Amino acid sequence: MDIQTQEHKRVVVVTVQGRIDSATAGEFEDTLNEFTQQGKNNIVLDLSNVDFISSAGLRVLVTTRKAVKGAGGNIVFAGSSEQVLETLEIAGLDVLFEKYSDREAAIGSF
Amino acid sequence: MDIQTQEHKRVVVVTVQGRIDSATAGEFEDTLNEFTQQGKNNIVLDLSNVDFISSAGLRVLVTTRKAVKGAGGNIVFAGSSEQVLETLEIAGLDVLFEKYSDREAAIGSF
Amino acid sequence: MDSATLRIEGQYDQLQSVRDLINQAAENAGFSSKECYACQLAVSEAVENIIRHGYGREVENKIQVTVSTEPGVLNVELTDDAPPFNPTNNRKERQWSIDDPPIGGLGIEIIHSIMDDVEYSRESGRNHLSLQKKKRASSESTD
Amino acid sequence: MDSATLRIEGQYDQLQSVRDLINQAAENAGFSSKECYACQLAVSEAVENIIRHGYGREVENKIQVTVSTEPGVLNVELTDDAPPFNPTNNRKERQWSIDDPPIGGLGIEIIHSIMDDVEYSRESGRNHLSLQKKKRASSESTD
Ligand SMILES: Nc1ncnc2c1ncn2[C@@H]1O[C@H](COP(=O)(O)OP(=O)(O)O)[C@@H](O)[C@H]1O
Ligand SMILES: Nc1ncnc2c1ncn2[C@@H]1O[C@H](COP(=O)(O)OP(=O)(O)O)[C@@H](O)[C@H]1O
Repeated sequence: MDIQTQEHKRVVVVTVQGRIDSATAGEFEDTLNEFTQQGKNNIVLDLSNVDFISSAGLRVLVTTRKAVKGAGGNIVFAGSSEQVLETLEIAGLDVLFEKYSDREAAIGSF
Repeated sequence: MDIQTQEHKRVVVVTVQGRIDSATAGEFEDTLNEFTQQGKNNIVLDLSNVDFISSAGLRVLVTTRKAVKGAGGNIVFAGSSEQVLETLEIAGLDVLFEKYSDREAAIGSF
Repeated sequence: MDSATLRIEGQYDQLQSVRDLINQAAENAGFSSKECYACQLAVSEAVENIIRHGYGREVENKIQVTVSTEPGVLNVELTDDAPPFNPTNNRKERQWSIDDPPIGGLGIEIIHSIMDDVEYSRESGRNHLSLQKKKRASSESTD
Repeated sequence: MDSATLRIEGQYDQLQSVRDLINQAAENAGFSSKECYACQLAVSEAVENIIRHGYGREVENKIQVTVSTEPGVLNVELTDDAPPFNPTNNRKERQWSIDDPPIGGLGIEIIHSIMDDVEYSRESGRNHLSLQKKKRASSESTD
């Protein structure tokens, strides 16, 4: 798993490549926590190059969503792979995340 | 000249292709005015495919900048062609506009 | 019937080789790419659970993965030495709203929703989890 | 010395053919692409002014554009029948701040800052504007 982050004025963009499972979910969570702890609660996630995500990753998504929503922010998707969508759908959690076609639209949603 | 517009929550993106001179500056101005008259004063301009701009175009940029700044907004560039930069430089107006490397960064600047 | 067995250390860095094995087997069984992905997900969830909850931490405890296929059918058997745990018990119906989604407890539900058959047995001090999936007829045309 | 003449209607849709002519000539003169662009810009400004301010509106009034080149030098002469206007007069030094940038009056300044020589004459009821640019030695390596 590879994580890149980009901070805009009001929005942070987190781009993940590779696999999010129990081996990597911790690092994913740390990255997101760092932002939320700084009060950066508008998060765009670009998961278009994530080729596997298990519930360990979903857990991070759901807890982060709870944290940022509680702080008046949101976490939205800017493109996600078929695989990410499939896992979300199987888990019945796809309704939780607004999905935008690209990073531009996702950043613009805030 | 070809104009495309995209409205995000707080930011509008105006993408121009072709030439901005006295033949086309009016249409360019109309597009921008339509937004400012609706109180949409955060404007991202993508001029990366503009291959000519004369002072007729600069005039539109400067008047729009004045209008949006007066209303608490801004007009910034998301990528601009060599030619646009050259005209701005020759006119000594390049300092007026914040320039971002891409649309994402420009949208994120608001 | 084709079959293969993989023995891994109970460590997260082994997960991908398990998923690769499952993917290959599911392809051999003629599954669609969506079904192949789902099988990988279900088995990954089960193995991640064994490592996290069964062995409790990332120590060197073995997990055995046996896959066997016949056309349209994938069977996976997972065996571990951790304390007994039966994931077919204790499934609670969950009610949740978009404002209060579940934080945990997704793994077992994912396994059950993907697999057609989930069976557990405890034999000779080991957990045996058998997972079976059959190819959906309807998915042939969509993938 | 090469030269070419173009007669256009004083309408904005003719601007691009003027710029194409200038670009071609500037290339022939051995100008860098940056210099070629600047020449197009200067001449476009002058022609746009003739149409907008000279003829006052987009009517069918002719403008004649003559370009001539020799290595490293571009000469452009613009002729029109509009009322007299001398763009080398009345140039006011501008002081402006980033908070109050100029809205108009850019065209003539652009012409002067690009061209090395700008000369105006009124002959037989016509405006003649002569623009000359010489290739910069220093720009040869950068473009
Ligand atoms: N292999 C296992 N060994 C022991 N306990 C397990 C095992 N798998 C699951 N569990 C228990 O079942 C619970 C639910 O598991 P699961 O649905 O995967 O969600 P989560 O792992 O997010 O808690 C776990 O919290 C754990 O207490
Ligand atoms: N060809 C022309 N004929 C008549 N008046 C002109 C001509 N060119 C320029 N002018 C006058 O000079 C002024 C400054 O011109 P310019 O620097 O191009 O800026 P702008 O066109 O934005 O006003 C014009 O507003 C106009 O009054």
